Amino acid sequence: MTIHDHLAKGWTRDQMAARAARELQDGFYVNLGIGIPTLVANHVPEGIEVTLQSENGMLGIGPFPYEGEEDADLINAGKQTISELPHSAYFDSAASFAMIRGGHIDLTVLGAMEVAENGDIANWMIPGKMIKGMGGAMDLVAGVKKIIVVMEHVSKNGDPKFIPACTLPLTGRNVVDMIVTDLAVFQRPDHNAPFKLIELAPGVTKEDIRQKTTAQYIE
Amino acid sequence: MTIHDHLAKGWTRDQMAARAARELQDGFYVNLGIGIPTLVANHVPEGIEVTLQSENGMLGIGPFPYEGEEDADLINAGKQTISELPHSAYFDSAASFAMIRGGHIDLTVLGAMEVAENGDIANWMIPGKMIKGMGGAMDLVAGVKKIIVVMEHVSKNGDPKFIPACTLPLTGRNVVDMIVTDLAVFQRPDHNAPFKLIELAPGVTKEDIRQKTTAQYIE
Amino acid sequence: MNKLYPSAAAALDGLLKDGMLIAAGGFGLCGIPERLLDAVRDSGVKDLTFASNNAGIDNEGIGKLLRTRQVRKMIASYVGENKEFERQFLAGELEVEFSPQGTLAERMRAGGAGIPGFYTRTGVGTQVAEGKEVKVFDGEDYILERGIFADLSLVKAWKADETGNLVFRKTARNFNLPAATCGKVCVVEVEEIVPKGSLDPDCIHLPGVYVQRMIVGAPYDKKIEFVTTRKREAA
Amino acid sequence: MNKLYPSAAAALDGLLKDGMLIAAGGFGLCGIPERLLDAVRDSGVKDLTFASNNAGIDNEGIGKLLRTRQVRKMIASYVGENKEFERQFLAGELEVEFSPQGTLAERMRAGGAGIPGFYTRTGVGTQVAEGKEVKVFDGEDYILERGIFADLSLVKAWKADETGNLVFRKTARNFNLPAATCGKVCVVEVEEIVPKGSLDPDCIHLPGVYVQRMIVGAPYDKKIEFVTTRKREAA
Repeated sequence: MTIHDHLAKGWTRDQMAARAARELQDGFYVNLGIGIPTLVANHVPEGIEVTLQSENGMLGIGPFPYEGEEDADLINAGKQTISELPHSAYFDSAASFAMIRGGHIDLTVLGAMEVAENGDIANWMIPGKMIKGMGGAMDLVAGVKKIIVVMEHVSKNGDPKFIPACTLPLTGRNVVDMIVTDLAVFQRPDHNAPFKLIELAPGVTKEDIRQKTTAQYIE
Repeated sequence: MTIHDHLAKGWTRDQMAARAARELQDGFYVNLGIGIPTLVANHVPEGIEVTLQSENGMLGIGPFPYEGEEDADLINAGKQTISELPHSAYFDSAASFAMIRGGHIDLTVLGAMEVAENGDIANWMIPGKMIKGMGGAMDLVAGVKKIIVVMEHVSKNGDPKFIPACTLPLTGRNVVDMIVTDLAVFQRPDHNAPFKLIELAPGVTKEDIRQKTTAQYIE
Repeated sequence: MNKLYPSAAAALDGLLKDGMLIAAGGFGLCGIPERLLDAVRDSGVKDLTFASNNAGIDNEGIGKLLRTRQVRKMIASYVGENKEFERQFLAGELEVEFSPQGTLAERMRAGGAGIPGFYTRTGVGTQVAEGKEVKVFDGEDYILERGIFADLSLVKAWKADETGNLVFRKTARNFNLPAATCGKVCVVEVEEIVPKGSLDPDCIHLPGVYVQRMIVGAPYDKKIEFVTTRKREAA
Repeated sequence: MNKLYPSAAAALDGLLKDGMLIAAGGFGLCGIPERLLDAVRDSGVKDLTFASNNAGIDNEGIGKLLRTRQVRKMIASYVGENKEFERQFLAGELEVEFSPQGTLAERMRAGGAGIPGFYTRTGVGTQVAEGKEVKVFDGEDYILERGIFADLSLVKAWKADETGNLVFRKTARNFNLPAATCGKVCVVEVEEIVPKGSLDPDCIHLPGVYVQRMIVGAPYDKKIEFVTTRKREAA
């Protein structure tokens, strides 16, 4: 949690993750991206069981291992050590992405640098900066049934991130279903519909959102 | 063995299989078709180890099981009960044909109704008759590294089966590497070369072959 | 999330409709989802298309649904050993799309993997290529084959844990695995449900994410098409 | 047919040539064929293209071959955490083809399965689609991706029997399996060779047909990029 989280109105990183976690349903298979999305695992609502997938080849991710029990052969897609559950299953990368591309994963939560009002997402490169690669992000946004983006509402410079059209190279075209920011939640029922503002963080007004958003959305 | 085998000059079915078996090399992975090709397994030359693949999902086919030890879950592609070897491995049908299509099987031996001088093969349907389907034959001829056809030199009517161009619907185009008949062996070094008569069965003359073959070949 | 149903009929409840495309596992009679196929027959649903390597034999597997005229079309690689099939096919009552065995398996896998089309050398220059796009890669011809996206997958496995992780047995794995992946809903019959944690995570053939509903079909009286044996040598 | 070699150098003897395309397994530092990569470096072969999900880190895995300038091109999905890579890339000394992770894995599998091209939705409308054929299936755009046909596969497995049947361990399976299938020759390093018959035939991850040469690379001192742990609750 940053100082910013405490001073500003709106949701903390953990609260954003908790809000995204409210979209989980019992029996869901879920892939969580790196950063805030990872925190979603800590907020699974009671009575709901979800199975976490890691695109490097595992279903049923357990918690971080106890100290001394780290296993170099057991890591998540963020290359962190993890643990196994009784119902875990391992598979190879081609099988893992067959699962993702084939639409068998119910939900993914991931970060973004920009989301456009038509559902485009940019989160893998900034021209002029060192390009590290898209990893599995393009596969996830193209294949998973429901895509939730969790991001700060504006950039560090204060620029809106939910915008009319992405300025950065795309990760996926018309793929985002829901956006959870520190200030609000936007959602759309399908990929032909516009996004709708469905929720405001405590202390945030519709006017705040209007001022910090250049994308068109339904209020 | 039929009566025909005993009376005619040339090779018996078993001898044809034995001749095909001489093409086996140590370490080869081999797929054998139904009929005479199956007999090839009985003639693996001494000092040579081959591993048999069954396209329904097994590497390392063992012999038929002892009476009373048949297992309905353990069959070959001909749907016959078989047994397991210490190094057997099972896999699914998509994985099995990935192996075949990907060129990982060294050799297949299969029967044919017709082979053309350009290497075309027809062995799956006769127009006007009930079509049962090609099973895995098209995949095998398209994917395996070396294709040996074992067939009678002429049909039951006495018509040549190694002919200028197939009259029956094809199983594969330009795929056959070697033909073993009851009378002779033809081979070609690559798929751009013509077939060459390389061996005659005992008592068979080049003239016999000329009379019973309409395909062009190098003598 | 309970995936286990008390009966095949219960497991199929709400999933069947006339004209649907069903992908079924099995090779010959080996590993066919027999309890589920029986329940499909009993449901009376009709005009079915089956993507399945074979069509059963006369009174086994899909053969039973042929007898009751519930099948309109087969996508298969081999349909021999089936008199009723032959009769309906020759009478023009049954449509058949022949797909080479490996192409059929890959089409199911492709459907399950979100791949609508792939190129293969199998069938180039044959009837199988008719009407299909041909593309040249590195000087060689390949044909475009389409992924199969089924409405329902019917599958037979050996063991499952409560979360639907599946293990198959010997050559009964065959088309069951790719078929399981390509349906919108996958219903599985197993011989045994084992407790969570009793399957080796390194040895799950198909992870539970693919499985929506399960039944225990045991006891099974598994059929063999061709019993072939050898004699014991005298001791 | 002996597949076991006494050393990595021996196992690679006669297989390396300048400018070749090598498919390598591993994800980050998990399951990388480190002994074999070291031997490739020691051989001095150069102008290599690697198809590998990552490029190692600064002095691990493929990172070692970057340091010695033996790599001309990477086909990868993610190349972060690697300063030397960054330097060479920004200096234009190293060519990079970015392939989305799932596309890369599928391209290796496709190469191994004799599939020269397949269609995927991944990357549609992005830079990844540039220069690639777009085809519409059922009203949706897909791009054509090409199979990877490598000259050599370098793979790390857990156990092998003498015939080359392989078993991987936990998430170290990753790209090792598809990479193993797409090379003309596949060389594998394992932690242990076990006698024929000690692996469960229902639980072979990759059958021996794919493996031409093997070495035992043990003992391994496996590296972890990010150690993350939790505290034990007091009893």
